[in-house]
Amino acid sequence: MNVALDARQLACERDDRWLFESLDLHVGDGDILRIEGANGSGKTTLLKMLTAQLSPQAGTLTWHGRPLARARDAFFRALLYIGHAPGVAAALTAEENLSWSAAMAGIKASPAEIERSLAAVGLAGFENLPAQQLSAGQQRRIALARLELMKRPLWILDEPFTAIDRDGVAWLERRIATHCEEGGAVILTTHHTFQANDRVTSVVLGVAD
Amino acid sequence: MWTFIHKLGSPKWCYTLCGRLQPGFWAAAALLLCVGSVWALGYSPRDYQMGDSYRIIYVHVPSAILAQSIFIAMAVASAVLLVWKIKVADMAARVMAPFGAAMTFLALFSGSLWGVPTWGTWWTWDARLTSMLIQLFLYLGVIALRGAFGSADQGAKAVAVLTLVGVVNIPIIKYSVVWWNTLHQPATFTLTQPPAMVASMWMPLLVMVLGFYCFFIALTLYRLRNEILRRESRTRWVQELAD
Amino acid sequence: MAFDSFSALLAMGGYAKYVWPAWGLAALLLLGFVCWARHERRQLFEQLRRRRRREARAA
Amino acid sequence: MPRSTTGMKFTDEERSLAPVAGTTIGLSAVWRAQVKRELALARRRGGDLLNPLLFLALVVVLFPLGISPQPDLLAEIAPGLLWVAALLAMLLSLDALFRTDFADGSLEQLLLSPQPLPLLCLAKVFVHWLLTGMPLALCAPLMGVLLSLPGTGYLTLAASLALGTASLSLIGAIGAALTVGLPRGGVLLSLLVLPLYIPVLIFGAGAVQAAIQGGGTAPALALLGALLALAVAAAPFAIAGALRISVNG
Repeated sequence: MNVALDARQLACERDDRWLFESLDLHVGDGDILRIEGANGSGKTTLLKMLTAQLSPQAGTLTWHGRPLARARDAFFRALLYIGHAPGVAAALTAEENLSWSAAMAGIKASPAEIERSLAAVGLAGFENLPAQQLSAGQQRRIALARLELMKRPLWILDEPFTAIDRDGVAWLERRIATHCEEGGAVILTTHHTFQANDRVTSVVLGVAD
Repeated sequence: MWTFIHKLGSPKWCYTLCGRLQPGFWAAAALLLCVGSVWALGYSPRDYQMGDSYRIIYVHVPSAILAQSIFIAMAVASAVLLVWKIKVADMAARVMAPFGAAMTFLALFSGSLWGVPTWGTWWTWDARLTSMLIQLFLYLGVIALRGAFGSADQGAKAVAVLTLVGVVNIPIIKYSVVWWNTLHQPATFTLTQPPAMVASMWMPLLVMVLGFYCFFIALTLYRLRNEILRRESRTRWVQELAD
Repeated sequence: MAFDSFSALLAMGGYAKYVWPAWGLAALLLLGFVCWARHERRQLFEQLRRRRRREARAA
Repeated sequence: MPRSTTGMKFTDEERSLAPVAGTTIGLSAVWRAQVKRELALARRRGGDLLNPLLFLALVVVLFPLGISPQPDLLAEIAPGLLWVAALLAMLLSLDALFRTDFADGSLEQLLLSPQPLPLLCLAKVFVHWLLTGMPLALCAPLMGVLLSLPGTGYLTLAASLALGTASLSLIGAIGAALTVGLPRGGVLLSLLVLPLYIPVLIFGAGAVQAAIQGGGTAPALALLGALLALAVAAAPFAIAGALRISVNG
């Protein structure tokens, strides 16, 4: 089993306001979990909890049965996160960005592997250009190239479909599907509707009071 | 001990406890401050060297002691917040900061007033006054940082980190300022160590120090209750309290 | 008693203009904090009551 | 994405999700990667590197103009003046330390990496010192000439600045990490950090003064070293904690 992230009776209070309460989640191999909700409903906060950045005020979060806060190291080694800001330094080239990402993940990536992953997201030939000379969509693709470069079972993606074109959306959708077929799992926030809807479970965060 | 800490973490329980402790501290503060003032101003003997100007120390010393104690108390509260994530600790730290800054200012003001008859100048770069001035800036930094954050929870944690960094630095700052002071002006005589005070002089001082402490505790309890109500205003028990 | 008369107490042996401002500021600060805290509390209850009324009307 | 790449075939081994043995790297490699990235970023920004030095030079020029060009008066205030100017130059360069990383999401990636965050922070601060503190330490003696600093002070000035600016970088980084999420953190940063800089200033300027007066510089330099040791041991954890607070709330 690659992925086993469980939440029981999760609750979140921010600035003396309850954003959500008694939330139960299970993410296992092959699952796609989609988090929906209006602005301010706590999507970002939930993602921060699921990435072990914030501890829940109530309820438990476990990774393979161990409390997430204690299993952080193992969890981070299984996690690939692409946030709202893609984490691509504008002054660095695509290649430099990816080799830094790989090092931070603790992976040795050869230039050939980086080139291959950039080619997979359609950035062949752009390896040595500073990211600031690329379009916003291309910068996001540099971030998405991490999905090819690193083999991580759990992907957590915050609005991954923004700023990329229709081909890119189709590619990413297929990539997510193959990732799940191979036994990975994906948690994402998006307004995008998937074509193959059967794998996707949705959590809708209501406006809690 | 553990259950006590966890009970303290419950705002409602803490609110009741503060309410119960409060009157005693107010009474003690009023009594000690009145007795101390009359004693210090009217009955303690005149200093043969400094004359009646020395009566400033009955304000200066308690405020200087409080200025330091309050920062340490804030640091303890900050550590409790960061380690046990107890919100009441942050509320206490928040409530203490303005009073701490005020006490630091009072210590500076009274010290500088004392400087005129003693050194003939409003300000001298005495080691004690200098480190007190730096401490005032630390207090103001803590208050300003809290004000800069829109989110109360985030601000609380940031302020806690700054307070802890500050409390580690205070002894270093003090030491460095003393070192600097001896480098530049060989020690004349320092502000708060008048040559061997007699009992009739230091007894009222002790009373004043205790009075200031009691006042600080009473005020903190009172304002902590306010802060709890403000932060918990959405809960039912607070709303029922309002009726 | 260290002073012979009340006016001698006020004169503070010639140091009145240093001693009294220091004590005055101390008294001012302590009383000021008490007033501030009381004002804070009254305003808070005012707010709570106002909210309570608003919610009662809404319900 | 181009059609040609989407059909790319990966072998089963490459598709395996379990971490493959032998491809993980050690902490020293992580350190090197972080330092390399910071150096590359600094190289691309280029001009920013000169700014603290220009600032130092300008401040130093202001003083003779503002006070008097008398050599003996300048010589007397030179140690403190050079130290204060260098300290302010460090302070000004701090606000940018985490700001772009925060904005582009790199900081979030750092927090979510399995590598120890204090080590990564230390690497960032190390590069900041290397590119700001070190050049200041090397250039300050040149500025000393303008202020007719006595000959015995130059070496101590450079040494005390090299030691002291490292502490300044570390302490300042805590403030920068606390204010990185605030829209106008710059002024606040100075208010938070300057009081904490005072011991470094006192010992640093004290060392230079002692050198000029012919006293022993060892005590002051040793104290600077002690401060640095304390800062290296404690500050990375405070920086890491502050960054977590700023990014996650």
